[in-house]
Amino acid sequence: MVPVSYYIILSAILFSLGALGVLIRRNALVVFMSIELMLNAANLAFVAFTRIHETFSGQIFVFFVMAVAAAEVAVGLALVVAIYRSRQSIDIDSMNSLKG
Amino acid sequence: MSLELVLFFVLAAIAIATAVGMLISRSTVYAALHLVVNFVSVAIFYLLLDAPFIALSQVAVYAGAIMVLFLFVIMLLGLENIAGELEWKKLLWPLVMAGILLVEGVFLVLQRIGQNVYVGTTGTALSDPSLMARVLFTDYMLPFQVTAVLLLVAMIGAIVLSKPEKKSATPLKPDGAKEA
Amino acid sequence: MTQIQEVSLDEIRHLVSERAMTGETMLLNMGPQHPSTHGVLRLLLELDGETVVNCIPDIGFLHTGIEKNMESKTYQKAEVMTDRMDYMNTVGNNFTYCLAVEKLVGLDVPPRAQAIRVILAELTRIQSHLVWLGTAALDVAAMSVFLYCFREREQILDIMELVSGQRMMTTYIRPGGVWRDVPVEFEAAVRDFLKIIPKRIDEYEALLSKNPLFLDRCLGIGVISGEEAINRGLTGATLRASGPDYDLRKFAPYSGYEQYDFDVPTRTEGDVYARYLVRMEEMRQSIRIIEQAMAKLPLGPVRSNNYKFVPPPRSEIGTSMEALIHHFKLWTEGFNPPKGAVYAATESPRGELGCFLESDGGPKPYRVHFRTPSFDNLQVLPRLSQGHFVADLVAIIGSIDIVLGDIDR
Amino acid sequence: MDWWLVLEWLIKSVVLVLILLTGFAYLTLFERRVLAFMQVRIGPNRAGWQGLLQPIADAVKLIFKEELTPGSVIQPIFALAPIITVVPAVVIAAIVPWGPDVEMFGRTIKLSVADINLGTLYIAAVASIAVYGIVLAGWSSNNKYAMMGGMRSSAQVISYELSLALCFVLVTVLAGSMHAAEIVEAQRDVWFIFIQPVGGIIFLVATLAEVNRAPFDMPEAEQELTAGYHSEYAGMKFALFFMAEYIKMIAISAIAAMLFFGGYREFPLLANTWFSVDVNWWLGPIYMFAKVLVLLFFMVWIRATLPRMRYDRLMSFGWKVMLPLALALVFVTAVGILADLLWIIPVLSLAIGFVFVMLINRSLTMKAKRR
Amino acid sequence: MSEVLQGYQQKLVKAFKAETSEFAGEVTVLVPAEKIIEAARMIRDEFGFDFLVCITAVDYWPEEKPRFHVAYVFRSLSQGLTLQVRAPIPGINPSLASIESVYQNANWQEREVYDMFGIQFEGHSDLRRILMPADWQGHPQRKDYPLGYEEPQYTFNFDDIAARKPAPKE
Amino acid sequence: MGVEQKLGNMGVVTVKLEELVNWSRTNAMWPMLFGLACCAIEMMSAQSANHDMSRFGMELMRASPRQSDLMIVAGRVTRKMAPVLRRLYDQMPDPKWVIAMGDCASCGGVFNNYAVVQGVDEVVPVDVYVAGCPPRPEALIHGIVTLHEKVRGEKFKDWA
Repeated sequence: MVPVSYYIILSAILFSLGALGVLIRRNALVVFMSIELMLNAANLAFVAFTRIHETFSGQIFVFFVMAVAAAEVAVGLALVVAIYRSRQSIDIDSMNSLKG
Repeated sequence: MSLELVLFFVLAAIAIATAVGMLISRSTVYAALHLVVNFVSVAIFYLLLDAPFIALSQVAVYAGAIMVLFLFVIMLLGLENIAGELEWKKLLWPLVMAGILLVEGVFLVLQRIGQNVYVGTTGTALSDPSLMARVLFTDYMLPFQVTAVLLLVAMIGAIVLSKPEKKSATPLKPDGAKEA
Repeated sequence: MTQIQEVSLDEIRHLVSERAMTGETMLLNMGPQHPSTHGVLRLLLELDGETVVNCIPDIGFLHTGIEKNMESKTYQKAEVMTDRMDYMNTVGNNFTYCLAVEKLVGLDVPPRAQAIRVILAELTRIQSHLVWLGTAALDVAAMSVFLYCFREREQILDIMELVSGQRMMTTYIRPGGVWRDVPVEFEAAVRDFLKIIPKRIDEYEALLSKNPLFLDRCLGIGVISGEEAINRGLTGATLRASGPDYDLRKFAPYSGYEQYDFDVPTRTEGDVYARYLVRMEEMRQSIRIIEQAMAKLPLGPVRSNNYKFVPPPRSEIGTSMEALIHHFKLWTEGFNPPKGAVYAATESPRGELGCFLESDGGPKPYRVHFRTPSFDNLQVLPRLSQGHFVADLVAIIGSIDIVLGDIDR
Repeated sequence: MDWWLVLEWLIKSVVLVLILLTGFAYLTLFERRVLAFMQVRIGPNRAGWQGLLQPIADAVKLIFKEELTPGSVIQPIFALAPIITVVPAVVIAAIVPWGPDVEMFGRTIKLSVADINLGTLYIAAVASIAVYGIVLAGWSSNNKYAMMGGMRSSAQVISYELSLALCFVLVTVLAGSMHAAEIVEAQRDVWFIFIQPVGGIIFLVATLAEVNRAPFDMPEAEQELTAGYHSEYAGMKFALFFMAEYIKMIAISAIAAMLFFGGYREFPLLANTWFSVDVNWWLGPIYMFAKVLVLLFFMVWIRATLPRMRYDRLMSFGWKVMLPLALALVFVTAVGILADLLWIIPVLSLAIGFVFVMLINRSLTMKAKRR
Repeated sequence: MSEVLQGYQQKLVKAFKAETSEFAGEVTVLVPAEKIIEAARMIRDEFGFDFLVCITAVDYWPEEKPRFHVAYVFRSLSQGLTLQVRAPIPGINPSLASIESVYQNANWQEREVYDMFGIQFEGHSDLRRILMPADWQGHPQRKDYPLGYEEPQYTFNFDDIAARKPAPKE
Repeated sequence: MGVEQKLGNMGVVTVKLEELVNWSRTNAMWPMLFGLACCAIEMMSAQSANHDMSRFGMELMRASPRQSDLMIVAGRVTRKMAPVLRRLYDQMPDPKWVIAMGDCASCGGVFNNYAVVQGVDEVVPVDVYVAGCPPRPEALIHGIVTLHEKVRGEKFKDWA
C-alpha cells in the first residue's frame, strides 16, 4: 500500500522538473516536451485525488487533459514546422518578433 | 515495505530519472525517448491507482501518438542535434524558482493531506470503464462536446499551419505532377 | 547505398538548385547497385522530403569499350561484340550491324533470310518487352507478373537456342544473311509460341491494366509532350506514347518490313501508363508480323552468294577450290569494303538503334559507333522525374525501359 | 499471492511465446511456399522433407552470421531497436483467447495469457508503441534510406492507427464490452464480419498498413529504399526485425479472427452440434488456428498480387477514405444498436462502403481522363 | 537521292562553303567547324530536320589537320530524310561549338564525344566525363590510345607475360 | 565471429555442429541482388518459374549487402564499377561467398580492353567460377551446388 501523498510529491517533483525544462531549454521541441511532462504530472495528481475522493471526476479530467494535450501538440508541432520552414531555426529566443 | 511500495519507488526513480534525462540530453531524439519511458512509467502508476482505462489511454495517446509525432517532426526537420545550448551559468535562477515551486508543493501536500490515505490496486468500482463512461456522458457531457470541438479546431489549425506556402512549394513542378 | 566517387558539392553546383547548397534539400545517392535501377545506373537525387527536385543520372558503370574493341577486329569477328551491347535485343544488335555492313559493301540478302531475320527480330522484341513488363511491374512491387513473364520468355529463348545454339547471344544474323537455315522444328516451335502468347498477354493485362493500385502508380506520371520528346531525341515506345508515330519499320522499312501489315500503336498522353499500353500493344503487333512472316516464309538460300564478303557453305569447301580460298581469306584476313561511312538503323524494342560504320578500306572497321536508344531515352529522366516522388521515379525508370548495356556500351 | 496463478500464467506465457516463435518460423516457409505456388514455382524444398527444415536452416545460418555493426550507427539505440520492435509484437498476442475456459486440475483455466477488461484498448496501446522500433532503427542507422523508411513508417502508423482504433470502437459497441473473451462470446450467434462487413475490411486493410505488409510495405519498400529501415542490420539483429514482422502478422491475424471472425467459436450454423466449442473445448484452438491460417493466406495472396501503393497516396487513402468511412460506420453501428435494428447495420454500412468505392473509382477515371 | 535533299545540300554548300559527298545512298555535308551552330539552326528551322539522331566523332590520327571529324546525323520525321553533317577539327586543342541549344539531346551525345575523344564543346551546359570515371586519364576512342589488351597467360608463357605486366596484382 | 570461437576443441560436438552449420548455410544462402549485365538476365531466369532457384532457399534476394551471404557477380565488371563492387563486398558480413558468373566476371570474356576488369578476382576473392557467355541458368545452379559442396567441407578452424 502506498500513501497517496507519495504520488502527490512525485507529481510535484515531475512538475517542477517540467517547469525547469521550460525555463532552461531554448529548443522549442524540448520546451514542448517539458510542457507535456508538466501536464502529465498534473494528471498523476488528478488520478491520485480520484483515489482519495472515490469519484470519477479526476479520471475524467485526465481524459480531457489528454485531449487538450493532443490538440496542443498537433497545433504546436505544426507551428514548429512552419517556423522552421520560414527561418531555419526553432530556438525560442529567435521567435520574439511577430514577423514571419 | 510491501511489494507495491517497492514498485512505487522503483517506478518513481525511473520517472524522475527520465524526466531529468529529458532535460539534460543534448539530442532531441534522446529527450523524446526519455519522455516516452517517463510516460510509460506514469501509465503504470495509473494502473497502481486503479485507473486502467486512463493508463492504457496514456500509452496509446502520449506514447503512441504524441511522441511519435514529436519524433516524426524531429526527423522531418533534421533537428536531432541542437548542441551547446544548455548554459550552466544561466541555470541559477530557473533552478531556484523550480526549487521554490517544488518545496512549496511538497509542503502543501504534507500539510493538507493526512498520511493515512493509502492506495493500492483493490479492484474497486473505480477501475470499471463502463461506470466511468456513464459519468462522462452524463455529468460531463458539455465539456466532452467542447473537447470534441477543440480537437476539430486543432486539426484544422494544424492542417492550415503545416500547409507549405505557395512560394516555397517546389518550383520545378511540371504539368504532370499533382498534389498529394 | 554505395558512395564511391564522392562528388563534392562544387562539382555539381550547376546541376542542383540553390536550395541544396543551404542544406534545405537532401542529396541522395541511388545506385549503382539498387534494386530498381535496372542494373548499374547511378542517380544523384536532390530531394525535398520525398519529392524529386532534381535527378542527375551518372552512367558508365557498364562502359565496356565495345566500339573501341570492334575497331581491332575484322568485320565478321566484330559482330560477336554487338550481342553483348543491348543484351535484351541481341538479335536486333546483330541485325543493325549486319545492315550497316551490307550497306557498306552493297550486299543483297535473299528473301528467306530476310523473313527469318524479321521473325527473330520480332520474337526478340516480344522477349524484351516481356522482360520489361516483368521488371517494370516488379518496380511497382507487383512481383508475380515478373515470374509469369519470364515463363513465356523461356519459350522464346528455346526458339533462339533451336536456331543458333545459344539462348541469348545468338550471333545468328550474319552479314549477307543468317548463319544457317533454321531447323525443321523451328516452324512448329514458333507456332506453338504464337498459340500461347496472345492469351498470356491478356492475362498480364488482366493483372495490371485495370488494377486501381497500378493505375494510381502510372496515371499522369512522367508526362512529356510529343514535340519535346522529338527534340530530346526520344525514340521507341517512349516517344510513341507521346504522340508521334515514328517507327523505323514504317519510316524507313528494312529487311522487307514494308511487306507486312501492322500498326504502329501510339498514345497521346505520354505518361507511364501510356508507355505501358503502347508496349503491350506492340507485343500484339509483333505477333501479327510473325504470323505473316511465318505464312509466307519463302524457300531458298539464306545467305548471299557473293563469296567475297560471305563465307561459302561448309559443304562446298570440300569440293570447290574456290570456296576453300574464299573461306580461308575471309576468316584469316577478312574482306575489304570500300572507303566511306554509312549509318544504318533498326527499330529496337527501345527505339532507334543505329550503327555508324566508317571504313578506311581495310579489313577492320575504322570507326563503329552505335546510336543506342536508351542513351537518349535516359537523358530525359531528369526532365520526367522533376516534381515527382521517389516512388514515381522508380516507375518512370521502369517505363522508359532502359538497358544499361545499351546506354554504356 | 496465489502461486498457482503465477505458475499457470508462466506456463501460458511460455507456451504462447513458443507458439509464436514456431509460428514465425513456419510462417516464413508458408509464405515462400504459397508465393511459389502462386508464381508457378516450387519453392524451398531441399532442406528436409518438402523444405520443412528451411526455417531452421535460416535461423542457424543467421545465428552463425557475423554480427556486423557499421561504424557510423548511433549506439546503443541501434542495438536496442530490434528488441523494441519484437517485444510489442509478442506482447500484443497475449490478449487473444485461444479457446473457451477450461476446467482442469480443479481450476478454471482461461486460454489467454492476459485476461484484462480493456482488451481492445490494450491492443490499441501496444500496437501504437510498436512503431518505435522501426523509427529508431531507421534513425540510428545513420543512413538516408533507413531514415526515410523510419519516417514513412511513423507517418503511416499515425494515419492508420485512427481507423484501427475506430474499428475497435465498432467491435466494442457491437459486443458491448472491451473484454476479449466477451467479444468472442458475443459472436456466438453471428460473427461481426456479417454484421459489419465493411468494418472488417477496413480493419484488415488498416492492419496491413500497421504491420507494414504489402501493398503498404513502405518502410522497407525494396524497389525504392533498398531495404528501408533495416538496411544496415545484419545477422541476428536483422533476424529480430524479420521475426517481429512475421509475429506481428500472426498476432494481427489472431486479433482479426477474434474481433470479426468469431475467435475460437465455431461457425454459427454449427452451434449445438458436435462441432461446437461448447461441446468440445479443444476445438476452440483448432478453429482459431484455422482462421489465422486463412487470414495469413490472404495476406500472402495480397502480397503476390498487388502493386505497392505510393507513399502519399497511402497517406491520403488513410486520412481521406479510411477515416471518414470508419467514422460513418461507427455512427451507423451506434444508431443500429440504439434503435435495436441489427439488420440495418450491414445494409447501411455496405451502402456507405459502396458509395466510397464508387467515389474512388470515379476519381481514378477522372484522373485517367484528365491526363 | 531525293531532290529535296539535293536542294538542301545546295543551300548548305552555298551558305557555308561546304563540301558534299555521297556514299551508299547517303549524303554527307562537310561544314566548317566554326559554322556548325548556324548550320544546325538552318537544318532544323529551315529544312525541318527536327530530330538529331546521333553525334559521334572519327579520329584520323596521325593526320593532324583535320584530325577529327565530328559527325552529326539529322533526320526529318515529316519528310523522311536523313542527312549526315561533318565538321572537321584539328588535333591540337580540338574544340567545337555545342549545338545543345538547338537540339536538346545533343547534351549527352556531346558529353560522350568529349569523354571519348577529348573534343571540347564550347557553350555546353555540363561538360563532364560521362562514361569513364571522372579521374580517368586520356580519351579511349582516340586512335593513339591503346586498346588496353591483356595477353592471356598459358602455362608455357605464364612467367613471360607476368614479367611484362605493368603492375603486380594483389 | 561469435559462438564458434568459444567452442574450442570439443570433438564430436564440434563435428556435429560443424555439419549443422554448414548444412544450414548451404540451405539458406541468401544472394545479393547484384546484376550487372547480360548475365543478370540469366540470373533472373534462374530465379524464374522454369528454373526456380528458390528450391535451394535462395529466392530471398536481399537488396542490402548486410543481409546477404552470396554475391553473384553477374556480368562484366568495369573499372568504374570495380570500387563499388569491392565496397559492397566489404559491407557483407562474414561468412560470405562470391560466384563469378559468366566469362566476363571470370576472366574478362571477349572484352579484353581498357574498360573491363579482366576477371573479378582482381577485386574480390572468388569461390566458384561459372563459365558461359552468358551461362545458362542450369549452369548457374550447378555453380551454386558446387559452392554448396565447398561450404559443406568447411571446418571450424578455417573460420576466421
